[in-house]
Amino acid sequence: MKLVTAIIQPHRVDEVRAALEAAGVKGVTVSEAAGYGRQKGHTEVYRGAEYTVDLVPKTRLEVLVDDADAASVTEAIVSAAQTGKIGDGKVWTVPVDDVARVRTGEHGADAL
Amino acid sequence: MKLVTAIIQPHRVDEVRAALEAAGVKGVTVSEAAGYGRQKGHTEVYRGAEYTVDLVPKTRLEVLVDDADAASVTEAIVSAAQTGKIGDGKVWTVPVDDVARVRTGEHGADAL
Amino acid sequence: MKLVTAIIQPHRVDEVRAALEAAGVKGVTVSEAAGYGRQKGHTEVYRGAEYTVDLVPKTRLEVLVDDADAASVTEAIVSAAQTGKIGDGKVWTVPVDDVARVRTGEHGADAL
Amino acid sequence: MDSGNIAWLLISASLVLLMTPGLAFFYGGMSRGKSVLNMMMMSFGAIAVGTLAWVTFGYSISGGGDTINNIIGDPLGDFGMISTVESGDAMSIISAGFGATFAIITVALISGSIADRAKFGSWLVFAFLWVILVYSPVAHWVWGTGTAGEGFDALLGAGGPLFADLPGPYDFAGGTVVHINAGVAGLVLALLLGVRKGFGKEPMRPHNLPFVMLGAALLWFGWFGFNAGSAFAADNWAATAWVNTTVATSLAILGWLLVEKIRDGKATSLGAASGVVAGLVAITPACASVDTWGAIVIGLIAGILSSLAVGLKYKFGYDDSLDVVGVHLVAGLWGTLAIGLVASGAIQDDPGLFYGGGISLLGVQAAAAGVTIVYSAIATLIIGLAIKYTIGFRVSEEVEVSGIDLSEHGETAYEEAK
Amino acid sequence: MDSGNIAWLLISASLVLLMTPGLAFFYGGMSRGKSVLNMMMMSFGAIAVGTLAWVTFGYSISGGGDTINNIIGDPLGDFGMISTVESGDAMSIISAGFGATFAIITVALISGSIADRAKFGSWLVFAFLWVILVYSPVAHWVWGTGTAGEGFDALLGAGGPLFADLPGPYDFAGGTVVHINAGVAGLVLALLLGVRKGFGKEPMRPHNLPFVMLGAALLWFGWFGFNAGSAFAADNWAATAWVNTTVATSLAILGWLLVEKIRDGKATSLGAASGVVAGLVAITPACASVDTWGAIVIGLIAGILSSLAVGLKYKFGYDDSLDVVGVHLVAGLWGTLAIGLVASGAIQDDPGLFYGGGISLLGVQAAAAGVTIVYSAIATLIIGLAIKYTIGFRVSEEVEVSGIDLSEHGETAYEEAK
Amino acid sequence: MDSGNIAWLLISASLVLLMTPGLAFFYGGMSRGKSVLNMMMMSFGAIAVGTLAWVTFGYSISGGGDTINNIIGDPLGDFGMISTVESGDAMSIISAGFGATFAIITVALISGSIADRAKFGSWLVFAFLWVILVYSPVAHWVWGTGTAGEGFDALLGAGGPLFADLPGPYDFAGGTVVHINAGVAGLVLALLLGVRKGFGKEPMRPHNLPFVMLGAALLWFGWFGFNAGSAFAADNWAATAWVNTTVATSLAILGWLLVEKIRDGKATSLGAASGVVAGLVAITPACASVDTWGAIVIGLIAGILSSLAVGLKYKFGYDDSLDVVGVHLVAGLWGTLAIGLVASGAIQDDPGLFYGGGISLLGVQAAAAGVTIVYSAIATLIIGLAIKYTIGFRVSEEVEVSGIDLSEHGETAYEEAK
Ligand SMILES: Nc1ncnc2c1ncn2[C@@H]1O[C@H](COP(=O)(O)OP(=O)(O)O)[C@@H](O)[C@H]1O
Ligand SMILES: Nc1ncnc2c1ncn2[C@@H]1O[C@H](COP(=O)(O)OP(=O)(O)O)[C@@H](O)[C@H]1O
Ligand SMILES: Nc1ncnc2c1ncn2[C@@H]1O[C@H](COP(=O)(O)OP(=O)(O)O)[C@@H](O)[C@H]1O
Repeated sequence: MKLVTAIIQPHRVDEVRAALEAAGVKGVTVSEAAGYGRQKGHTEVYRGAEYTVDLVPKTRLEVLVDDADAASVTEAIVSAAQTGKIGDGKVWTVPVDDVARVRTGEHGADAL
Repeated sequence: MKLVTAIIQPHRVDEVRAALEAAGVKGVTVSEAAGYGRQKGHTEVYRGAEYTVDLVPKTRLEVLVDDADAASVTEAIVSAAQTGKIGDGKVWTVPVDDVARVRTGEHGADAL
Repeated sequence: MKLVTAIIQPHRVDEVRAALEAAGVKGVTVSEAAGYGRQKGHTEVYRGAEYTVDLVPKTRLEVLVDDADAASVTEAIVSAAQTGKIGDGKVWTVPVDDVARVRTGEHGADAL
Repeated sequence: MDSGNIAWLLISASLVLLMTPGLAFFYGGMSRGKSVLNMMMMSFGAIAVGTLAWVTFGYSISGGGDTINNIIGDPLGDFGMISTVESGDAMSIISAGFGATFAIITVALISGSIADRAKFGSWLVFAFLWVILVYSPVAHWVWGTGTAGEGFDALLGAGGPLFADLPGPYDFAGGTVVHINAGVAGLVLALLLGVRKGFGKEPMRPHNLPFVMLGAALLWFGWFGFNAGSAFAADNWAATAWVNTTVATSLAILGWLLVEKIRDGKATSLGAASGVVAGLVAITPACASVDTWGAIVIGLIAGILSSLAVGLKYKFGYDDSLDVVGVHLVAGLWGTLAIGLVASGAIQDDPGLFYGGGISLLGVQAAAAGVTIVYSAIATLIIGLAIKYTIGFRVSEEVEVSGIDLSEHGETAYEEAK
Repeated sequence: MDSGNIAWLLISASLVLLMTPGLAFFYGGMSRGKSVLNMMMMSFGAIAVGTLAWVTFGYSISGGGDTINNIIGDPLGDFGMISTVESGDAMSIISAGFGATFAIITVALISGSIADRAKFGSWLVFAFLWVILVYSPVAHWVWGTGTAGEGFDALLGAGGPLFADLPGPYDFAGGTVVHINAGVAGLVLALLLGVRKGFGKEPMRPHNLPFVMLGAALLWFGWFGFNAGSAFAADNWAATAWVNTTVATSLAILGWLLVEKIRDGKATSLGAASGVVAGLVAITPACASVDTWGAIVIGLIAGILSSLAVGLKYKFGYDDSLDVVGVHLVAGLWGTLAIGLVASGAIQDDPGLFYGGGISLLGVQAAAAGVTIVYSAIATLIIGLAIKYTIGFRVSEEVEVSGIDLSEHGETAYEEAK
Repeated sequence: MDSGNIAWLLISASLVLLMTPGLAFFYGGMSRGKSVLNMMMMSFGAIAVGTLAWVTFGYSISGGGDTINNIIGDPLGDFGMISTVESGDAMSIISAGFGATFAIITVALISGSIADRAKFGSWLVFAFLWVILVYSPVAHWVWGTGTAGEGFDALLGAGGPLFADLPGPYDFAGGTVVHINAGVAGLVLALLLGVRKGFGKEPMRPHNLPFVMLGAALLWFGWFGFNAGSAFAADNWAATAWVNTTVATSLAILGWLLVEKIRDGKATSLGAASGVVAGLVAITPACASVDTWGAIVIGLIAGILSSLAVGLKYKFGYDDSLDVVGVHLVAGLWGTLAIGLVASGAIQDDPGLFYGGGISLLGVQAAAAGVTIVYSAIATLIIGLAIKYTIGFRVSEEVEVSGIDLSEHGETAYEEAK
């Protein structure tokens, strides 16, 4: 199995989720993140003192998939999350030894 | 070494932590997450306008363990987090090349 | 490629980020976490009722790097984050099968 | 000079000034976290430019001194309010201040209909002009000359058929001048600026409901000065207004929650806070015209009507973001008309339809509301169009998405974790 | 009619009405983030149904007009407060309104003992009944008839041995009627509903301490109307009450913080806010009976006593969630009894034990407190049981865990990040 | 006894007491999330110990009764305020209470300059001593004896060259006593405690801007009691003060936003809230000396001056964390001097330079400011040094980094997610 992790723009979450559902993915874990990268942050001014915010808010998605689906899930995310602007994010895949479903204790592909 | 990641119900964190301690695990990293899956979200109504919240709050635990302990730690988490209801979450294991302890610069099993 | 994940003290983020930039790393993903470990938490008292907070706030950094850079990036993080006090955190490396850049759809090292 | 009356006016004016920051929280809490500051700034900005507009021309226009054809007060009649301040007459001086607070809250109310998308500078210009060109004349017609009837007759041609020799219209604390006026202006601006990106699709839920409750509480507290202060004395009119304000507002909470419970299954805190405001609005014109039963009826029905009316915007597709129409226009109209139905005749002279009066009071109330609606709509539209086609009124879509707080004010509201 | 007195009553009534939203923040901030709205809604709901209960029957029962065997006012004596409102007497009218605000805050106080677990509808029913059946009769005994002594004597049989020919009891602004009464009712409800899941094990810490501070501040501000307004005139009694209120409250802060510093090593903001309320409660009955030294003693000891008393619930196992007992019952009792000790005799006639009076005043104060405790406990229990065994009073355990805001009101308080 | 005046003083005193919790939010919102409670506790602590200091010695020192060489009131002249309270004179009693609220807010203002780094216990000691040794004497010189001139002359030797036979100085509500005094003390403490770790490097942005707005709103509302209450009557002076307060504050908002818009490109909500306070400060001494035009000028320039002055600390390297100097000292000085320029002469006798008076009024105003600055600086320094070298004034660097809320109070402000 594989774990596909995506760092995307927060306002693309709904589109990506729809794409994943269309691709037959049944579950996703989502969390908040922030990123540095090519994308610029912004400046805030409080009583004349500048305050540079260079972390840009991002959303992290994690999807456990069968080995065979990793590539297609990655493509689904990339195309749904793409706006073409700098800061669209990354998607990466790592190998997973084992998955268990807490509710049932099932392991492997059954646990997805 | 292995990294065991668990997505569990937030109100089971204390039980899981106790189980990990019992299993001899010395450290855990915890973060907030939210999940889509079989579990349903809920609806909120604001001045008559419906607002569907389909992300369910979850807690993510990450535990670095020796290869030999991965399976037993997974079982410890599964049994401590289990309520038997849909939405109990997942536990997965990925291989780790190396671990370092920041304080000392130690590597490998010593760093745990 | 590798994914280097670091759990560090929140107040060392700026130093680590500077060290990563110096090491030529172009992007980082940051998120909030909390940890149990050797480091002690603290106690708060509300109307005489004690409330033990044993989760200590930490910051998680994730950096995707070429295989060759994993070790040097790890060292850069360790030395920048180190204060020598208990609770400085961990840095670990996991293998990555593939990386994609959302904006362009590029894969592999080009996507970093 | 009666020091007790002065004391009551001093504190009433202070209370009404507090209403606008109260509104900032009521509206701000309902906004999204990325636009709360802009929402609050529209209220604080309304205080700043509203005061300036009032002191310069507004007070003179609204006043009853020298008039232009009896239609409006001479705009330069007391420029700077200098002659009032130098008169040394405490009641005149504090009444001028009291008037400023009414002008301010009225224009601030409008901002709820254009949440998240108005340029801050354009809003300031709008608020300044609106106080002078819309609020002040209407205040003159209703309050500036003895009775509202005279004012409207002057507007429509003296001795005209509408109000002469008829009772009323009555508007004790501002059902027409404040709420119908602001409600109509809100509708016009919502239409002029257009819907927000995602309106009707994305949820845009309130980001901080305790702030909404805080705002409702401060509004209620301040509203005692608004309604009971409009007696311009610490007397039985003020006391009656106080009691009716409390009774109607309590019942409006129950009315709103009842609708929610029946329709959605749950009584919400947003509903309770909204009921507070709907009740306060509806009792405003009527607070010295009705007895306790009248207040109960007005409040209960205001809560029910407004809770149903806030859904209309989705049906008709105008983005009155925080329901200025559903709450202020609807409840303001209801309260104004209700006088024609349930005025007891005990305090003011003319009883309503159900209290043994004829239908004519209801007709007069409706006519007063109608005149206000027409004037407010036309004048607001002209000001709004002028701004739209000169300096522009609306921010870009990109700003809306990334958050107006950041782009218009260079700030984000919270950083609690650090 | 003295316009200065009317002005003071008008603003005092407004201030006391503001106390209940203040309480909503005081309690709401202490709740967990998943139940803050329900907590606040119990206060806002208390305003809505409390007003209705007061206007219909409560005012008549508490009043001193036609009575039933001198024991309570005729519940239909002034149904709808119509004859009061139509009297045209400003002081009577605003006093009726002032009375409503006392009924409201008293019942709202009780909600703190049943945080996170009461059905909202059941709470509304409870609040409505409690105002009529518990608050209003007790208010009648203490304030409805000339002096509290007469009222209690009527209750216990005229000319009875307890109060006839003795001084007092004194309760200027509501130590018995409001705080002991609410404190006892809170204890009864806490026992009736049972402990929350996790009580004594999970921490349940306050989710927003600045809100607690805000609530304490609004309570204090409003309490000036409560205490000094109870003079029903802008006179030296009111001025003395104002000063004593400020002094006692300041000292109670110091008292509470002192205990914390010694016992826990740290003086907390929750302690300061709690000290504010403990001090205000304790000085309430005594604010026109003592001089500055008396206020200092009452405040300091109130802070110390209440800071110790809030721990009792863990010892005895009742889940008085936000310490209605530890703060209102304990400090209310202390203040009521303290009159018997440190009343100066300068403003009211009877000095306390340490000011040259005998022990009898203390005895009378204790007796008044005792009667209130017994009546409140029994009557509250009956109402509570009736609700429990008909419509039910408590939500399910699942609702408690997932959060009462969501299940009872369909809302969550915050979404600041969006 | 005029009940209207008493009513106005009762409510004014209540309003001014509310200012200090308002300040807690104004300052607390500007703090970081890890030190908001400590910031708020400095205000609440100021209320507690400020009241005690006032009741014991402060009131007597500031009063005009028995004096020590005419320089200060006899510290034991009315120890415990007992003889005032027992006088039964409503105006005297509530004036003593009104005075307490001024002492409290003045010392609380200082806390803004030492955010995030003062030991709480040391702060309490400082506040207690400062009220007695700094606030109360200065209050005596300016207000304790008929006119400020007499007071200063007594201080500098009776019949001295500075104030005898000259007009003024005028300080209606506390430009010198409150704002210059607190501003100077803030500067001294900021220098004494030193800069925070990360000052000028780390951003330390406000953690909750709506709280800052809330604080500004409560301050403004309370300030009506402060300024208009300083008339000690509900009269034309009070009414004029009310109007001028509103006008100047509105203009100061515009002034501050204008500077921001020009300099930074964006008008911020923090700027609007800061403008509110700058305007209120500047009009404080002058609120009964100027007409509307004067109020406009004073307000506008106050907003501009203070918005520029808050940057000075980065230039000169003192960590006046929340800008007590930039706002209170600068705007307080400006308002005090402005009387010499734009006093109209209509209400008070002496017109300013631009209203046909000579330069002498300006000179006298400057001299009064000067005396206050010198005395406040020296006396504050002595108290500060005494604390620093006995019990210590500053927390450790580790505490600063981990957050002073946790280490000094054992609490964290928020846990909204649970
Ligand atoms: N080497 C990296 N390792 C981990 N995360 C990265 C890396 N580079 C970029 N990111 C994440 O991807 C986000 C977008 O990257 P950025 O360079 O700004 O734009 P783009 O990917 O479109 O070129 C960053 O905000 C960060 O969260
Ligand atoms: N394929 C997946 N990849 C990543 N996380 C998943 C996946 N499926 C489920 N999850 C996570 O596990 C949680 C529980 O899953 P759900 O399907 O609701 O219940 P259950 O695991 O009990 O069948 C989800 O909320 C989500 O966080
Ligand atoms: N086995 C582990 N797995 C995952 N995270 C860990 C583990 N051990 C420690 N951590 C993380 O590292 C942080 C620091 O660990 P700790 O034991 O307190 O100090 P140190 O690493 O300096 O010995 C913890 O708060 C936790 O977030």
